[in-house]
Amino acid sequence: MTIRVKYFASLRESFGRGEDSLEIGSDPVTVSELWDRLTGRKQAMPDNVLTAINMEYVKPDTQVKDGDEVAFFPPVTGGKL
Amino acid sequence: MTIRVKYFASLRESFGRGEDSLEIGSDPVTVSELWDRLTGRKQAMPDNVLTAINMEYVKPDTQVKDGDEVAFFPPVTGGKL
Amino acid sequence: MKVEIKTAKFDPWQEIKSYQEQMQKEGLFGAMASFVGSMRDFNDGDKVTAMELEHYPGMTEKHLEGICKEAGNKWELVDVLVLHRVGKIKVGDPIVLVCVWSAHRAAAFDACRFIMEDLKSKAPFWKQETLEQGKRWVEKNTQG
Amino acid sequence: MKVEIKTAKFDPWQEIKSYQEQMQKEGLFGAMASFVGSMRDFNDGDKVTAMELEHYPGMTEKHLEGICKEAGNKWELVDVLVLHRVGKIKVGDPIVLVCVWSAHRAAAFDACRFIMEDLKSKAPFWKQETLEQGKRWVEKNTQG
Repeated sequence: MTIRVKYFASLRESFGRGEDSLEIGSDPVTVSELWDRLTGRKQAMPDNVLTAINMEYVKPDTQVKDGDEVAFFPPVTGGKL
Repeated sequence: MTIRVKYFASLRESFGRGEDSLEIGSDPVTVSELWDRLTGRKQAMPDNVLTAINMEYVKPDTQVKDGDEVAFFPPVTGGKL
Repeated sequence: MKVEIKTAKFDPWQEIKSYQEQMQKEGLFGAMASFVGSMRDFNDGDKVTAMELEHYPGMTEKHLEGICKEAGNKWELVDVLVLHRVGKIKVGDPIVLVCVWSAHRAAAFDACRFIMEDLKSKAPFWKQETLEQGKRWVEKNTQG
Repeated sequence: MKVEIKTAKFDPWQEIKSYQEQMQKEGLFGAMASFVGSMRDFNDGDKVTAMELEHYPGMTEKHLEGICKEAGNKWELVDVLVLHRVGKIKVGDPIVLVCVWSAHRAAAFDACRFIMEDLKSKAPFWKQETLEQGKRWVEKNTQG
């Protein structure tokens, strides 16, 4: 299945890119397992990383489906100073 | 002593005037006693009438002094609808 | 701090903008909360076509300045602007503007609401509504 | 209801005024509560000279529209306007505007604050501050 992945803010900087497109097998995979593949299991996903599928917040143990847009981002700090 | 009296809103309409100037003796007199004199004791001052001396809210049993501006008015209904 | 009774229609947005510009406090405040009360065309189930607001010249201003100072003692504020209409008011006209600037949002929200609640319940204003059947003095405030 | 991400500086007062005019709901609302967050020149004790705000195009708008709809379910509202800047921001620039119209003041105050709190804690925005010593991503929100 094809998964599009997006990174934002400090995560975008540490990944060195804002987006990935992944071709993965058809075995079930969760958002946090996707993180492991993307980082080569160098580090477990930090607790404060937020995750979304198709622009809706999801828990890291949610399974991804073919065609999903998965996003990883640091804690949000919007609004005003 | 000389007391200036002001009426507002529905009270101004029922008194038929917005202002009075009174010459009264030097005996101590409270705001509610002043009301009695002004109305000829026809009716006790209604509980919901608000009173002020020199533009500060006071209780009806506050004594007036020479030169005071005393005001009587209905419940306030300011702001917006 | 500015408190002003307005005898003619005012534009709340233009007033905030002008006041904020002359404050010259850019960068000091991160938050501004404002409230504008305007005239509705209904009250207590009746259609209201016009309204007249009376105040106690001198005491009203003094009272509003007191409320603003009290808010300034309770919260850390950068500035406060309060405008209030009196006289004949048409449907849709702004009646009251309360605007509070502060460093953080909680103080601005809290102080703006505090000033509005006090203004509604204690400031010497009286309103007379013109209904289709005639005029009436409003004797109680609408809740919240 | 309108939610918009702004990539250039905006004038919150002009935006409210224009939006309110096109609403054509004069007389329906008696209350309007608004909040404007703007850029301060200090944060966490450091002097901040500039800021850059990043968002997640698509998700940010969807999230903000969801917050506004939730507020509309909780309170009886006439209309809601939310604007939010992204990109390079200068000291004093408006960052966020939340504006709520309702019949009575409690709903306007409550909904405006509810939207702001959700926006601060959950909407996908990230800010990077430029200090004299360099840039830093802000990792936590200021309280209230």
